[in-house]
Amino acid sequence: MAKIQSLSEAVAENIKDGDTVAFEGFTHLIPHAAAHETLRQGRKDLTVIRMTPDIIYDQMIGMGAVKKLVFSFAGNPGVGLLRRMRDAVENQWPRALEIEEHSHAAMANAYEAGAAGLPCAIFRGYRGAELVRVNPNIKFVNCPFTGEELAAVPAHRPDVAVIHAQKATKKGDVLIEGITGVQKEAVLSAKRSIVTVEEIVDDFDDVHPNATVLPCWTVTSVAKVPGGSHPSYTQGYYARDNASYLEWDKISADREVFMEWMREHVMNETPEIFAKRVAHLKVQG
Amino acid sequence: MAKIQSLSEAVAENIKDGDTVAFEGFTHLIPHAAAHETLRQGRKDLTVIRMTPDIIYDQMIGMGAVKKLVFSFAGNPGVGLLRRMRDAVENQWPRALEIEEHSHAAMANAYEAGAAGLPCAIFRGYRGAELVRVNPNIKFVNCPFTGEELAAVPAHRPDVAVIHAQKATKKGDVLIEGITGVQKEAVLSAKRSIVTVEEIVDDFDDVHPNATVLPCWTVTSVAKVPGGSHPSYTQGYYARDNASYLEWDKISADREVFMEWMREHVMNETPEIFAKRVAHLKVQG
Amino acid sequence: MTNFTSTEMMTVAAARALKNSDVCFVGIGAPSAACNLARLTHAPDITLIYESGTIGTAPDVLPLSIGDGELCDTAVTTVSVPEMFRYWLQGGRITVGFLGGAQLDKFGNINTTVVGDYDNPKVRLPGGGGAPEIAVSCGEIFITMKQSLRGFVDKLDFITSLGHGTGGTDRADKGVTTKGPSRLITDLAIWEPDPETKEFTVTSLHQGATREQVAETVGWKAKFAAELSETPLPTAEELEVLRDLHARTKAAHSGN
Amino acid sequence: MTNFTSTEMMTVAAARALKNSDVCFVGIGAPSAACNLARLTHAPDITLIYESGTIGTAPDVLPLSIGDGELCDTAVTTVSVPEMFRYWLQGGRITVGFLGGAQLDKFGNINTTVVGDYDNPKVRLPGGGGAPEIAVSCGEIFITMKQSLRGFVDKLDFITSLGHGTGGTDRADKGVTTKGPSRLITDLAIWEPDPETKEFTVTSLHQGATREQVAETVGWKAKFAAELSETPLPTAEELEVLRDLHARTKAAHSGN
Repeated sequence: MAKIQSLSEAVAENIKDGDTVAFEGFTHLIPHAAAHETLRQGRKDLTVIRMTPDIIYDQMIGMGAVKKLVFSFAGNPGVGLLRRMRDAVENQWPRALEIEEHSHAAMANAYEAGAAGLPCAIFRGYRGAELVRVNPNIKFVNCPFTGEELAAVPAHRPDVAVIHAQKATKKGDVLIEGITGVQKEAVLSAKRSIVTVEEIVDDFDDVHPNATVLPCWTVTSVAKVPGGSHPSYTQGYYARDNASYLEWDKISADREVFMEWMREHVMNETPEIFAKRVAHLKVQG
Repeated sequence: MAKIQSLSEAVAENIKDGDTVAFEGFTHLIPHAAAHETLRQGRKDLTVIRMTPDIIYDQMIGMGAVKKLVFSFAGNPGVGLLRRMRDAVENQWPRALEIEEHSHAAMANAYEAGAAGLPCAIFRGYRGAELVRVNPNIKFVNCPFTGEELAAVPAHRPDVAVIHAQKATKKGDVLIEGITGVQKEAVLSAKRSIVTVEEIVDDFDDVHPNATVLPCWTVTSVAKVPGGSHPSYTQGYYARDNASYLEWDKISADREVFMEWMREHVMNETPEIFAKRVAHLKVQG
Repeated sequence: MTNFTSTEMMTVAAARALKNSDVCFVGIGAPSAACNLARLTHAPDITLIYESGTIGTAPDVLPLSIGDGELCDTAVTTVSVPEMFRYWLQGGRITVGFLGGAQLDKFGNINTTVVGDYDNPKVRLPGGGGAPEIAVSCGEIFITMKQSLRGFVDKLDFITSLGHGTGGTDRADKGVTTKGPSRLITDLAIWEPDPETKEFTVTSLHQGATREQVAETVGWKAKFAAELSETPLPTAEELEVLRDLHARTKAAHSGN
Repeated sequence: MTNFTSTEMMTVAAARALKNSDVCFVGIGAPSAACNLARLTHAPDITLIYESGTIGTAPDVLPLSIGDGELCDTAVTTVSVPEMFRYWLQGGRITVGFLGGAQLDKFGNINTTVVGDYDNPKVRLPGGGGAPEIAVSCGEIFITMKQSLRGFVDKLDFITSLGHGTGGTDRADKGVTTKGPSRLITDLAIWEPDPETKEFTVTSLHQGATREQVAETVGWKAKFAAELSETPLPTAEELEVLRDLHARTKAAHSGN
């Protein structure tokens, strides 16, 4: 049964040094506040999984919190490369970074298989693609009926999944609307989960019967953090802060500038700042 | 791009003798009108697929239209056995019936794999279950990472999927709400599809962004048949006609009574009758 | 104490075995009544899941089918059937699954497929439906069936779903890690598997039922626990809630 | 005829290659502009799909990312990302996929992974994302890239996604049944694979581009078709619609 608690408590109780953690979000609903809280609490040696690592993983890698990255597309969406990640891969700064690299299809299927309790995912993939050479976690099996060769990857089974969503009920049921990405699968594939939400409501009586809802007993921890996905967006609440994504390209270009920015905007801040950051981006209801 | 046409045209253009057809619906939204039209048009030697064959397949089997049944649970829901199907299996009346029998999990996974364009579905199933002995379409593969043995079944790839849904737009986009069963997967796994709907509307602008919608270019044919799932129900339109399910137990108990009932209520009727059949079952909006 | 039927005793005994934290895969009939009785008495937060895709339902009346509209209307969410079988059942999220069938053996294996030979059956039954995977994917299985020589047989005509197989470690030897049938609740008694042999053993007799009655209505030599309890009687509240539920159900379903 | 840039020519040429009945898997940048230009001109019913899960979108402005809110707001439906890759891409429903990358070879193989050695890269690029499966699951692939010696290379540092492999029947030999790269649209020309060798061959030159320019900006010996066309110029309508789209986009995205 989900605990409704502060983000600080949720991170302290659920994320341990050395854990495998999936902070998921597909452009929409990226859990920035939870990633920042994880950095403030000094977590280290994390293996982080994500289809589209962007600013938050650039920040976590740049701060030296990450031992290994499992991913399929590492970019600053609509802007360019991830400079802190490049620095770690190319120059081992601030530490060496192990990488396990997949395609989007493989990652999505691996979450799906994890949610489905399977040890692996089978899909038609990786034909003629060179990742097969460098990633030992890509294998092939034959369809026992047609003989067709199909790709296989291990299911994702993170220790913790961390996502941001629109709403939770007081019991801890969670509603995700719009571009839902792989967040439901990430939570269902994980041993524990933290969900930050814009608001907590009495019930979901007015919600569509087939909307994406995670029942309270599938979620470990719910924390209310308005604006918690900034500079990503939350459909129905606030728009994407495109300027911040552009700004990140400059901040992340220099180690000193990056460290100073992180000290000021992450390490010395609290989750409450996120509500202020989205004030000018509010969507008209 | 979906054609919007009469049910009679839709069946004539899409269902051929000898085809493999999935009339799907999971208690909710069972496409009775389309099955009756198929019988009226004299289709024969059909292979019919369905997780939960109930009255419509009992009718099709009893009328001799079915060569083979692929299924996982054949019962009159909440009432008892399917008497026409029993007569065919036990006494070959009116003809012998081939059966390919699966579990629900296998059937659901086989539709899912069909929709996903895969040749087979892999799942954790059939352990210690004797269907493995009598169904050669159940095989096993090993996970290439853990060695775990997993069940495999061929994907469903019907020639035609037939479903009933709440609404279509004038372009032919289809909306399914409530208990959606395997209907989306059935349509996406099939070469052609027929969807009967309660009403045709201008657009789905007021529909939830994550509602179950089949875009018009994934559907072959849309026919407006109000009441078309009776005595099954359509959420938001009319309730289940429980009395008809009870009555079927009596009608189907005797070959003569069955044949006479079919002549009167199916063979000599038109799809327009369905609107009248649900008049007393309407749901208050 | 009011009078009660053996079916009511069976339903009440099954309901009591459920905990507030359980997530149940519910079938139609006795399991549905037991699960909803538990929800309306000692287990208000119990999660009821029907294989039609409805998760966390709280129907006011018992459904006639596993896909009634009220299950969807009162559910926390309704998912597709492939998702139900992949994420929810196979995903290992169900703590208790209910099964019953035409034939049961002493190890909790069940037949709902055929009476007689598979290819030339005497009676073609509905088939397994969800049972083959419910039997192995749920944390544990409760079986509710009325005792009879026709149903409780020494050897099944067909093994639709696995219980404890041939007993002992056979279930685990087949690679199944879940507990399997942990409780058999009949109209006469409660049976539990012997820790070693996994054979169902009577652990509690319902009021009025005798060892002889129990032994005469099963097709194998019934075993009894050294210390045999008497099943606590249904309480007045349990009977009232159960009868109200059935009355509401009858009124609703004959209303059409 | 007004003036236009080579990027505009490239976008217009890509847009024209799309049919009203196409179902396109759209990437950000040039493909997004081309697909939406097609939708706003000759192909009003074209279906645009972004890998974030949005199906049948009709954005008023170009998205900055593949998951912008407007894509969802204007979509026929929005599905989960696993469903997008399973039912829609792998399901074979996409007629045209767009790809581009840091490096391209003459057979349409693409690198978006690393410059240099994989384990010790000179430049760590973003990686493949959807490309490895887009390349093999879509009916055909259009590639849009500006020509340069850095990008059009004789040998890729890494094969992120398959084009025609080593040419000839190599793609089919790998068990891939889709057409692969059928068109390469650059700022200078349109290239199509030779029917036999599958090597990209220039079939049409854009206005003002010369054979020499084309040959000097690729890292292999460029082949030219026997009959070389001149790409029809952008029409006034195409340019107006494209420029309006970019102007709306700029206004919307700087508005915050």
